[in-house]
Amino acid sequence: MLPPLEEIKTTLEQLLPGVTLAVEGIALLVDAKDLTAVCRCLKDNERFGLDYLADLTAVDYPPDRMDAVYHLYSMAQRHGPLTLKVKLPRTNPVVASVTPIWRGAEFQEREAYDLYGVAFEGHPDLRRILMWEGFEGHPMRKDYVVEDQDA
Amino acid sequence: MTILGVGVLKGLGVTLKTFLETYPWGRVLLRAVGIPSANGLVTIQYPDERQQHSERFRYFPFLVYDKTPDDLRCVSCKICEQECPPACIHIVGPAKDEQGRPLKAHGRTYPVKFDIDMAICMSCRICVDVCPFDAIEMDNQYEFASPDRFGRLVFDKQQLLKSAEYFKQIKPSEAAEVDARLAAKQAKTAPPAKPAVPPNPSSA
Amino acid sequence: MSQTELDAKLLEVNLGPQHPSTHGVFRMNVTLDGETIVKLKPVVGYLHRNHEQIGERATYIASFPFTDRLDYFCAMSNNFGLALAIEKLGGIAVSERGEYLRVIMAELTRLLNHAAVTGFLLNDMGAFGTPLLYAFREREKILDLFEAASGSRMMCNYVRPGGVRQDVPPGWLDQARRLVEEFPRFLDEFEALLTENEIIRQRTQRVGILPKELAVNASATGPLLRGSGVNYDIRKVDGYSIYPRFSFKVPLGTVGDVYDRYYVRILEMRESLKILQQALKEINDASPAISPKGLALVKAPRTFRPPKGEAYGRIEAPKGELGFYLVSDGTPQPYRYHIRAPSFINLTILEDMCLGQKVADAIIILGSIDIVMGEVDR
Amino acid sequence: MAVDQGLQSELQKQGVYLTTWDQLANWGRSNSIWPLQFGLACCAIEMIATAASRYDIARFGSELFRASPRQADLMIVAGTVTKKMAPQVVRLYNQMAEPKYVISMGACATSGGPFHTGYNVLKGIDRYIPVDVYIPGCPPTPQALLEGLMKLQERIRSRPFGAAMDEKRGEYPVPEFGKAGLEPRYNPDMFQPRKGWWEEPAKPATPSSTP
Repeated sequence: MLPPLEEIKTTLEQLLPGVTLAVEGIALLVDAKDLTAVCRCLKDNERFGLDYLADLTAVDYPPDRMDAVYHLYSMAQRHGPLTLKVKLPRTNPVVASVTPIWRGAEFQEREAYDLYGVAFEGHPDLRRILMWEGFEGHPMRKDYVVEDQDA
Repeated sequence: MTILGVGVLKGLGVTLKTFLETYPWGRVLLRAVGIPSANGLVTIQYPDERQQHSERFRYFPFLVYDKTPDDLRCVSCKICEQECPPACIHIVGPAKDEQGRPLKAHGRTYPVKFDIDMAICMSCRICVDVCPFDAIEMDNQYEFASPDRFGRLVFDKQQLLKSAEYFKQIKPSEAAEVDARLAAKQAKTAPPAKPAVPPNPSSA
Repeated sequence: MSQTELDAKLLEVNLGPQHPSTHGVFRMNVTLDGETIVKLKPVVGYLHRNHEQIGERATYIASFPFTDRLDYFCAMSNNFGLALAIEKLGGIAVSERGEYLRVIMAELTRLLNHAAVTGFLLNDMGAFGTPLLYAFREREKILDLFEAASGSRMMCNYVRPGGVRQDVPPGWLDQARRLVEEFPRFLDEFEALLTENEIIRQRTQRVGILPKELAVNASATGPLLRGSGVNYDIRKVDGYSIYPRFSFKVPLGTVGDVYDRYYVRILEMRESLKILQQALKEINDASPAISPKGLALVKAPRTFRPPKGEAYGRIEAPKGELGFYLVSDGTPQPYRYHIRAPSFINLTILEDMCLGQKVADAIIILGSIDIVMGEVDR
Repeated sequence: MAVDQGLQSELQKQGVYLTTWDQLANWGRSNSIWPLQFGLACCAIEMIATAASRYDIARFGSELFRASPRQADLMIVAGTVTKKMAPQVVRLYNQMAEPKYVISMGACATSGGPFHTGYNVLKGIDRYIPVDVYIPGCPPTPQALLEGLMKLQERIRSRPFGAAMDEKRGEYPVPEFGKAGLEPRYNPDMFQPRKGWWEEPAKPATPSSTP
């Protein structure tokens, strides 16, 4: 079974010195700069073996916070979920892409970029996926004003 | 299995079986030969023969009135307008006289206007679930195709009103449930009034 | 020959968004070298109906009719997914009979979905119409059951947190038992025509092979994943609802090609029938169809104010893992309402499976992944 | 229309059947409308169920769903028309051969349906192409679709054949993608947005009557 959050945090801090982690509710808060290292370790290390990224999305907390949320499971050891959260500035949310680690993140990151404006560095093909190319703005943000079609 | 040889025969065999299945005599023949047959579905000849829908079949809502159309159960509390997921119910509040006091018909307030935009309604029955007065129920009429979008598809109060007998006729068990609930509510509110005031036959 | 001259020979073709084989408004931007596919970029978003925005502006219960329209073949299992997530978020108990009715509805949905998908797969292969008509005949019988129980053929809006909205009418369970007895005959008939059929074997075997590691890495789920041999079925892994009470096997493919995915779906239908038989035998008539708290929610949706927090509930929908990520801030509306759609994520590896194949094979590979655009675009 | 009934019934007694060229042509045309194979969303599945064996659209002569717009003369807009899909729908309509008809099947195609509050959903396809029959319902049952098809057949039979042939609907401008929606928001010379009385700003006086 997946060890409790506190234990995961301490184990990760031993394996990856200098990484800043925190526990928030049922999620593990990871700093943006060492997301790739943590994810790589979570995937490759047998103790976790989280080889399956179930869900990746963004949550908008105006006025200044934007979260990227990852739900990780392990298909080999059949345990999970581990919820990872990355706190980002709302004005210019940039985080490393996890597509090189889990190929399943490719479309989900494009959707988070399209609807929330979170830029994923290192993504092979970061384009809008749901809205058309000329669309401006990120419609799922809390402050997005829907166009009045009858005007 | 080779397509040209056995395959073709097996395929045609299935077609023959399906053909025989849809006819009673065919089913008897199949049972005689020992091939178990499920009851096939026969095409519904639509304009002449309509599908016998189940009792709970729901399409668009309608307002229930008890005896006469102005005795409708709706007290215009607007809970359905608030809870309707696609927001297609539009009510103009309880009728008021000049001084702003709510008018009453049959002891209940009533809405001035009650429109449902049938071109937006998603037949989800949440208005029926949340209505505390069992004033709105789901109809099973589905023939509303029309070339006129704004005129014919926005139902106003008159078009929505249907009698409780009609509701009993299309949904007997649901109507029985609703009547039991209303009778229970009636019984709960009625007794305190009776002993205090001797029943006055002339009161409506 | 310089790269540009080489490119000159490549032909760019747009399959969709209006195309008979794309299962809805899905577009594949295919670059062809003759008949073989060099590049394939899926383009989605033509049916993006902003589910998540509507979900964030409606109460938890008002989102249920919208989940019917997510994967519009499997309304009941979509409701089941959202109900599970809300129960996890708000801690709502589920009544015993409600659990059984949910499992019965979810497994009936799996039957009609896999039958319809096999029909569409044959349709893409060129057997235009006939297998689809057989599959839709069986689907009609199951839709009659859904209509009798929930009131609507396709958009059932039937499952609620705490159980199901209304108990099934009397005589419904016998009708369901009769269907479950007759369904294997349809399956045997279907298999007799298809499984050893030479044309199908040539067209689908060793076509669109998905290796095991790539399937796991690309978060594929459902028959697509199990077709490649990965034993991961959320009904067994999570053991949600009352699935641990039923004994059923999880069929796995070996090679991971289109034929394996087709055959995994046929076997999954047989396993679903086993679950249905057990559930229809064990269902008890004592407890109500919905727990008291659930009934209170049906009557007054705005009274449901879950504590601050978040929950990720997931089920094994016919197409894969359908997850709902709900973040609550104490108000009747969810603060964040995200749907993890299996079809959307299963499309990630469409290109990998189609590279080097013929165009006609790409259409079958798309058919074997089984996507529904309402769920892809949400 | 042109033949008075008395004469026709008299002659029928002697076994002479009179008809007009219009009736014959319209009888043929109305009973062989080929729809375009064009499904958008959930309504498309009900459309396929209508084409399947239980509700059998073939009894109305419309079982042949043509994949290419060149060979279709009826477009059943079955499902939600999003802003990203609207230009394609109008382009397909322009490519169809005259005389062409449109059935707007379901709440979404008629008015945006349950999703009309969204940022990516067009509030009804009649903003860009003329619609002959609206079928409400979400989704309309197969029999409601058949009733809509019958209504369309009546409209075809009611017009003289020559007039139908001359009435060229021509090209409709294809909307472009703008910053937040489509440019133009609707085709002004064929659609006027009509707000329901509940959408107008609340007037201090008593609310105006229904439009």
